[in-house]
Amino acid sequence: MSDVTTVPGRSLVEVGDLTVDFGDLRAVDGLTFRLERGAALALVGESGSGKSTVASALLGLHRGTGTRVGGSIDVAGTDVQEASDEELQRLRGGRAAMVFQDPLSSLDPYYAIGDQIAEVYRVHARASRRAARARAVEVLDRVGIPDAARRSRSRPHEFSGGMRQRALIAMALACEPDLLIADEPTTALDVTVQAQILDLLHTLREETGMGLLLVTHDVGVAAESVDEVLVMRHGRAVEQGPVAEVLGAPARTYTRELLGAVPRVDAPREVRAAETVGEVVLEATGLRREFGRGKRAFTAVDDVSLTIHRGETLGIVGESGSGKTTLGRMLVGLLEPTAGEVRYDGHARVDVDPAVQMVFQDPVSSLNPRRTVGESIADPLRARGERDEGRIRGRVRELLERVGLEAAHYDRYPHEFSGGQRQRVGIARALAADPRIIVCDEPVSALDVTTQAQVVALLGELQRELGLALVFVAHDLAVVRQVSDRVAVMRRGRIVEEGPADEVYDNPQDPYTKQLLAAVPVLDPRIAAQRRAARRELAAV
Amino acid sequence: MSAPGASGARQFWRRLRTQRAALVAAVVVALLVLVALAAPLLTAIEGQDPTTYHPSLVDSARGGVPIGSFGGVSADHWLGVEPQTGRDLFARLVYGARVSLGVALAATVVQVAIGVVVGVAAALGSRLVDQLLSRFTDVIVAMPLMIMALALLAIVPSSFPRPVLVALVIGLIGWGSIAKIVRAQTLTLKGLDYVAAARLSGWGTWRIARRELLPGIAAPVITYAALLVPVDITVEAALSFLGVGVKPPTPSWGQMLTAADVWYQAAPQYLLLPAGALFVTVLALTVLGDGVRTALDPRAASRLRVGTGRKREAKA
Amino acid sequence: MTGFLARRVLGAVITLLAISVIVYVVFYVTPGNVAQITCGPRCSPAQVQQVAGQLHLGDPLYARYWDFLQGLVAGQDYSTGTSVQHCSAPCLGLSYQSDQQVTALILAKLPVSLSLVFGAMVLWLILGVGTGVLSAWRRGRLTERLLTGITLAGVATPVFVIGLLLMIVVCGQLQLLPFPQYVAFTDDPEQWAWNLLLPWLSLALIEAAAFARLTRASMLETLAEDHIRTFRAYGVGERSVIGRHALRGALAPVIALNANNFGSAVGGAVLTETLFGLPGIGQELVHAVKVVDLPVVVGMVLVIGFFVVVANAVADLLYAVADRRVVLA
Amino acid sequence: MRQPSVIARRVAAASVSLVVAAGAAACGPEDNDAKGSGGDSTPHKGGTLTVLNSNPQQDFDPARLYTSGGGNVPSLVFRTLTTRNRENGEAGAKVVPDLATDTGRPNKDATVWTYTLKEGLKYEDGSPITSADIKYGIERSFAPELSGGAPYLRDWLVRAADYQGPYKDKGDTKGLSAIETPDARTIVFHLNKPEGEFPYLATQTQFTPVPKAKDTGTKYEQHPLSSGPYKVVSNENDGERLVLERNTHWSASTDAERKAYPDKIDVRSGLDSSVINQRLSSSQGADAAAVTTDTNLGPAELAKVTGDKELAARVGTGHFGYTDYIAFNPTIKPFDNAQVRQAISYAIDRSSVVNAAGGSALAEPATTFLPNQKSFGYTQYDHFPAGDAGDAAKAKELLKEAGYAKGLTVTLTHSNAKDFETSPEIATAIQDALKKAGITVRLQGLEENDYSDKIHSVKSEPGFFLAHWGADWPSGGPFLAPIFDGRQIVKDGANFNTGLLDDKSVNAEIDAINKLTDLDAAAKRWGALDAKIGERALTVPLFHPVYKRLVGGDVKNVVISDWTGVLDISQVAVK
Repeated sequence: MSDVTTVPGRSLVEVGDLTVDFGDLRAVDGLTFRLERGAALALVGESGSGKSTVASALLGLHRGTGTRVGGSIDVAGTDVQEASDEELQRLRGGRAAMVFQDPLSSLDPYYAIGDQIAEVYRVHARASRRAARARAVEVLDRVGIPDAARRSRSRPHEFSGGMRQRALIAMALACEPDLLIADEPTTALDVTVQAQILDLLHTLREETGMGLLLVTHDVGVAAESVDEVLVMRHGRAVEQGPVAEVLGAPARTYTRELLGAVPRVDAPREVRAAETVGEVVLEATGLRREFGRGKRAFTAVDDVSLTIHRGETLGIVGESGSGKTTLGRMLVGLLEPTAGEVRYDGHARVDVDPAVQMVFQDPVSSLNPRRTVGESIADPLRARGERDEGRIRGRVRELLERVGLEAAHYDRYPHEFSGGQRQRVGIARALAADPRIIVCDEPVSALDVTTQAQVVALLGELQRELGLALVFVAHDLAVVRQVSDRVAVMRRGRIVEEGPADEVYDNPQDPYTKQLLAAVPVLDPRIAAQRRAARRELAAV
Repeated sequence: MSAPGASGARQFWRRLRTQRAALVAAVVVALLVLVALAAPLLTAIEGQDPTTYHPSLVDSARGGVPIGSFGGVSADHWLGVEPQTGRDLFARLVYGARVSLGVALAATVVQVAIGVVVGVAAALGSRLVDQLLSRFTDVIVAMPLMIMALALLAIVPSSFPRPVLVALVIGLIGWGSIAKIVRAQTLTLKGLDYVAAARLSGWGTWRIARRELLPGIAAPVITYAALLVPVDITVEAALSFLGVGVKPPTPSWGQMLTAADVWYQAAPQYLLLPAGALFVTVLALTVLGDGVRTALDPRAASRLRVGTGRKREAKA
Repeated sequence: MTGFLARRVLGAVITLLAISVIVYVVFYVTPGNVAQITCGPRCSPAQVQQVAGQLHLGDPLYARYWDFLQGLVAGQDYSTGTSVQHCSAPCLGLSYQSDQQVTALILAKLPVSLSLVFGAMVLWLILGVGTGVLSAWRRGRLTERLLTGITLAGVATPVFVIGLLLMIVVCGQLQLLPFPQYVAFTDDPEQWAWNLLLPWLSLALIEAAAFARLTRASMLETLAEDHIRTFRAYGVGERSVIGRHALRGALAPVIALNANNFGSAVGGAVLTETLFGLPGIGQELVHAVKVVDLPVVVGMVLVIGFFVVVANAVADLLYAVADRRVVLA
Repeated sequence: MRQPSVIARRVAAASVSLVVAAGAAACGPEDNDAKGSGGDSTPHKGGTLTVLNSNPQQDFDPARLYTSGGGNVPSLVFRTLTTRNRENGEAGAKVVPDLATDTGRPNKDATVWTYTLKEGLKYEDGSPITSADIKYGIERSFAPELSGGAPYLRDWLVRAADYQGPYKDKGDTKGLSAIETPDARTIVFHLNKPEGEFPYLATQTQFTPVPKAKDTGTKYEQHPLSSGPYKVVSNENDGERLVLERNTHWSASTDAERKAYPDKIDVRSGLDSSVINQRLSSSQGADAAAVTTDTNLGPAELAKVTGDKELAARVGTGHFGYTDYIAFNPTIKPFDNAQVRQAISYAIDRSSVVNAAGGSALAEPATTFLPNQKSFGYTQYDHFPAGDAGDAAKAKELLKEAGYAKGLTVTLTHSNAKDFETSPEIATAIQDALKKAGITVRLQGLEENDYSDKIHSVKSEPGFFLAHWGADWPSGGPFLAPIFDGRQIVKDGANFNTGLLDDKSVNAEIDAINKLTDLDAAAKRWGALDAKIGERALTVPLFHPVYKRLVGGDVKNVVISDWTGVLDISQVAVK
């Protein structure tokens, strides 16, 4: 950490003793850092660490919102704290541009992408409408949008997620800024697309020499992209230094915990205590599901067959739109298959069955906000016909404790819990039905990495204890490897590869599986650089 | 996203309390309800009733304009008397509050009840049920409300209590939009994971609708209902204007307004009193409705801030 | 697109047929001896019988409805006493009271109602959306509270009070405008506008409030969206952010509400038409209801229903044009 | 008696039953003098007269109109055999010749009436008016397609009861055998009983000539062929806007009654009554030359006008033979008991009823059923004197005698139509007044159509309700006979004898008076008959409305007769 107040104008970004208060809440507390011209710094932290708040503060975006910002901020020679509104406007987009997390919602849905970029360009450069439009096409072409002139007339919804993020980056490039602030630029993207975007950022940085401030929760993403890293927690800096140092030999406990919790795609799963794979409990044959009618019909899941044995975990991995969630919902009976059947314990299943439960992705929407968690957990008991209040309460308390919560939490409401706790409640509810199979649909993707590890561990424990069969649906290859005995890789509604987890990961057969694995960011910056080079070669061929 | 119900009762009050305008409006509404309830008491204190004629207090030769200044204001008649009849205006105004508020509230209850049942049934029913109910809702929405009210009010025998009838008719023809809202909201909720979880628990549709969905649509319904009440008050007034509202001698504000609008020059207070009462009521109810919405929907809170003094919710 | 249109047309036809059935049933049970009203109060029982026979009032409900449908599809012949005339399809029948073709009656009244509603719509959009934008921009400040108060005053005052007061003050006391009296647009566009100004204003003042509130709410919602943050973060000025991006995003619900209100206002402007003596659909309809003139009521209600249905379809189209993400279904 | 337009109206004593009708002119001349002060009060030809009305001039077909004395606007286009005398006040209640040379020549027992047409009468197209056209005009009024007129022709003409008009019997060219046209200028009517008042009937528009060749049935109303000083130039939306211009083939020399000063008459309707009065009082632009034929000043406007001299000078006051009353159905308990009916008569508070009807300037308290005008044979009587505020003591006494010492609860039926004489306002005034006499009144407000059906049906007639009656012509005959003649009780249709009175002596007296062709003598006997019937307390007369109407600032020569009670358009000048 820097010990002196910085002289304005020398570095690209100089932040001294930054504090940000939202009312009573201090989001950023005494943060000091600097970013040199052409360098790249990552702010890494879990949710609530204040990293995005810092990014906004750099462009003075808190102005006029009632938020109090203290300390000094100097960006590309502009004193953000003291600057007039006009100066700030010149800074924003002109010398420092920002790329946001969700590229769909970050673009105006009503205007063509080229027009939006041109509009921004004209704010900063005296250019005619026509010239601005030409510039938009130029930068779109620069970020790798094919047929840029034509595509510049498209609206955001006509672009894919990756293209939209490229477009946002193009907007940032339009005025040739000195600094690019990227706030979780790849979080909403699939892993293969993420790799492409990160590569693009890297290339652009090499070519234009602009500085990059990357805000991310994903240590792997940081490892791939920056020179220096600043780990944040609760609004304070935990550790700061060159990326290889911090990630390779963390000095602080928190950093170590953080790194330890990150699942690794290259690490083989720990050997199980007992290989208790038993009889087939669920069998799906020729599952197919179509949505829509007529011309707009599309097949989400196409001819998928699976078997799940007692006590084993089947991982289903795939990118967005691969049909994995639809498959999961068909397995539990929430969706009718268009064709094929699901056999449970040897007989065809008609409707939902309490013995097949589900743990949902979104811990917010999976619990009724108006009912106490105890009541939600008690649902399967009551539905089964249990009337004895004492017994119900007793069982629910038992379950709460089993998933690592307190028995006294019975009467609390979901909003009083954190995301990880809510996911535990969801697990307890599934357990209340005495299930034999639990389908987990992205159970940890909304959670911070440390919480993620705890929930994954809990699921593993429960499986061993109760002999449950688990179906683990996720997009995160590393997590899936961590938990699964067998893995099925899905693409466009079909299973392209299936087999024991280590086999699939270490020796992928299908080209798609290979591509997926190659895109996963790794924690070692040197390996990351090699892999980037390899990807570039692959693309060049 | 979704609003807290029972769990958020405390939060609801806390959020409502922070809005000064809504609080003032709530106090005004409470006062109005109190006045309406206490109408017999208040008129007893004044020593008048809303139906007794006082021919001696109006100037028969001049069309029955009240004798005396400010429309015949006196110690006996606090707000003066009605032209032509000499009936006490204060008494008519407070009794009118009963009818106007009562009819509007009852009509709103009917609208909400039908709207919720139709909306939920359409959202949860089969494709056919949904099609039928949605089409029916379209039909109701496409019918001219006033015209159907005119026709319906003419059909029902006059022995049927009129205020109840007016409330029923307004309710029966005005539920279309609420049904649409409820249907949309139910469809949204239906897609939420906790409803799926309830299904997996083994509950049936009815139980899920009652336990999981109804509380979820309560917030938008309450909000919409709060804004419907003032609309229904003006509908009652409009029906009176067309001659099919509540019948004399029962006073209602709409009826008073209708009778009074020609008196704007000869006896201005006769028009200003019901107009003012209606204005204050509608204003208070609308502001309160906005406040309720803000308090029920925290997301709306950030965009629909009424007044100042609210802290912006922390967002990290 | 063709599919959308086909579905919409089919839906509209079903809706309108359902409306006509409801109207037939409701008016079948409405009290009032139609033949006696048509014939005159001093008509003898024999004369009333003759009139009833002429109007087919004795036929059962389904037969009368069937006749109505036939007229709609194939037209119908009728006698004036001295000659036989043809009412060509779609024939909505003849008024019991005036013996005029309902279609002719509608064609005569419709321009008045449409003039009133179209003009008022322009005004309420300007007033409502303008107020909404201003109060979203100036939220929390005095301007906003003032504007909120004014628009609420619009909601809280019945049209017959606003209209009458406007007329007294503007036409009676200040004598700025003549007392409104409908002049056809085709006769004299200038007089048409001057005469309709007050009715437009009265109707618009009532409706503007809803639009102001909606625009404001939806502007604030849009202003909280991510893409607004993007443009702010790129130094785009507040004027452009609000006027170009936030307003555009906020327009969709406004379009929907406008369609809804336009449709219902065609028939719902009864009070305004009555007050200003504009011979429009609403006024005629109220009259027809009172004299139980079933063919006129059915015809007019169908026209109003038609406008509601069309307005909603147009809104959906506009919606899709404004926001190409929307799929027409 | 034609029902009022059913459009809800806002001014308390809005226009009355007849299409043009209403009002009478006790103080007409005074008003004229007051207006003369500004300058030249002599009327001149020219200009455009605007008529601002609330009700459209619907059914502008002489067969369909129900008028008293030929109506106001219709009388500009339709000439009839006889017409009303266009003079102020009482003189205006007389019948005078119009197309005919005299008011009719009766045979000895007044069952045959002969008329001779003036010479040189022409339609707007220049073709001559013949007696056959008058016969045809009457015949077509019998067609069910053209219903709407008064019932007298059907009741009085021989063999007319089942006649269905000329459209039905296309083969039969003779038509109504009761009417003979021996030559083109003579027309003879054969009646089935003596009717001394036939000249009055001949003022109605059914006596307008209609040439058979020009008859277009129900479409005739679009452009009826004019025989009067004005012809129809345009008729928009079924009489909503009617523009009349001079008929050049009309000659003042054949028409002593119509002055026809303005060149053009523009009738606009569908206006709100308060707007009409506001416009007339502002009197700007074309409104300065405007009048109304159907909208009275309401009480609120009256309160304003009386304080303004300029406005007050522009108010015309008129009386039209009209009575608002309470009707009893003596077949329903407790109204079968005459003492109960009398008690209610005593208890009535006419001052509050009059106030509810608009105050003393708009309503005069009535104790007689006949209107208080000489032509009706008005004879003052007050059999159950209630004073101004009602005699509650006397009423209680009578109730006690009738066995209702502890009070009585009755239901008063009225129409829900706003601001009409049978309206809720009047009903509540009665409710309030009867309370003092220990009578609890429940109000039963019915929608207009329902009300009209119920009170005019022998089967469903309520026991105690509000009613009103107006004159078809200013005489006691059409005022008393439909209400009290036992032979006019209609069992299966619209019945107006609501008291269901069928008394031989009353019936005989009605027949006897009808034989008289001396109308003054007849009037006296109508008055006596009214006083006699009044003793039975079958009705409680409440008030006679007074009509006050504004005219624009440039309007001259306002003539208001006791026949119509409103200014006569044919006399008005705007230059």
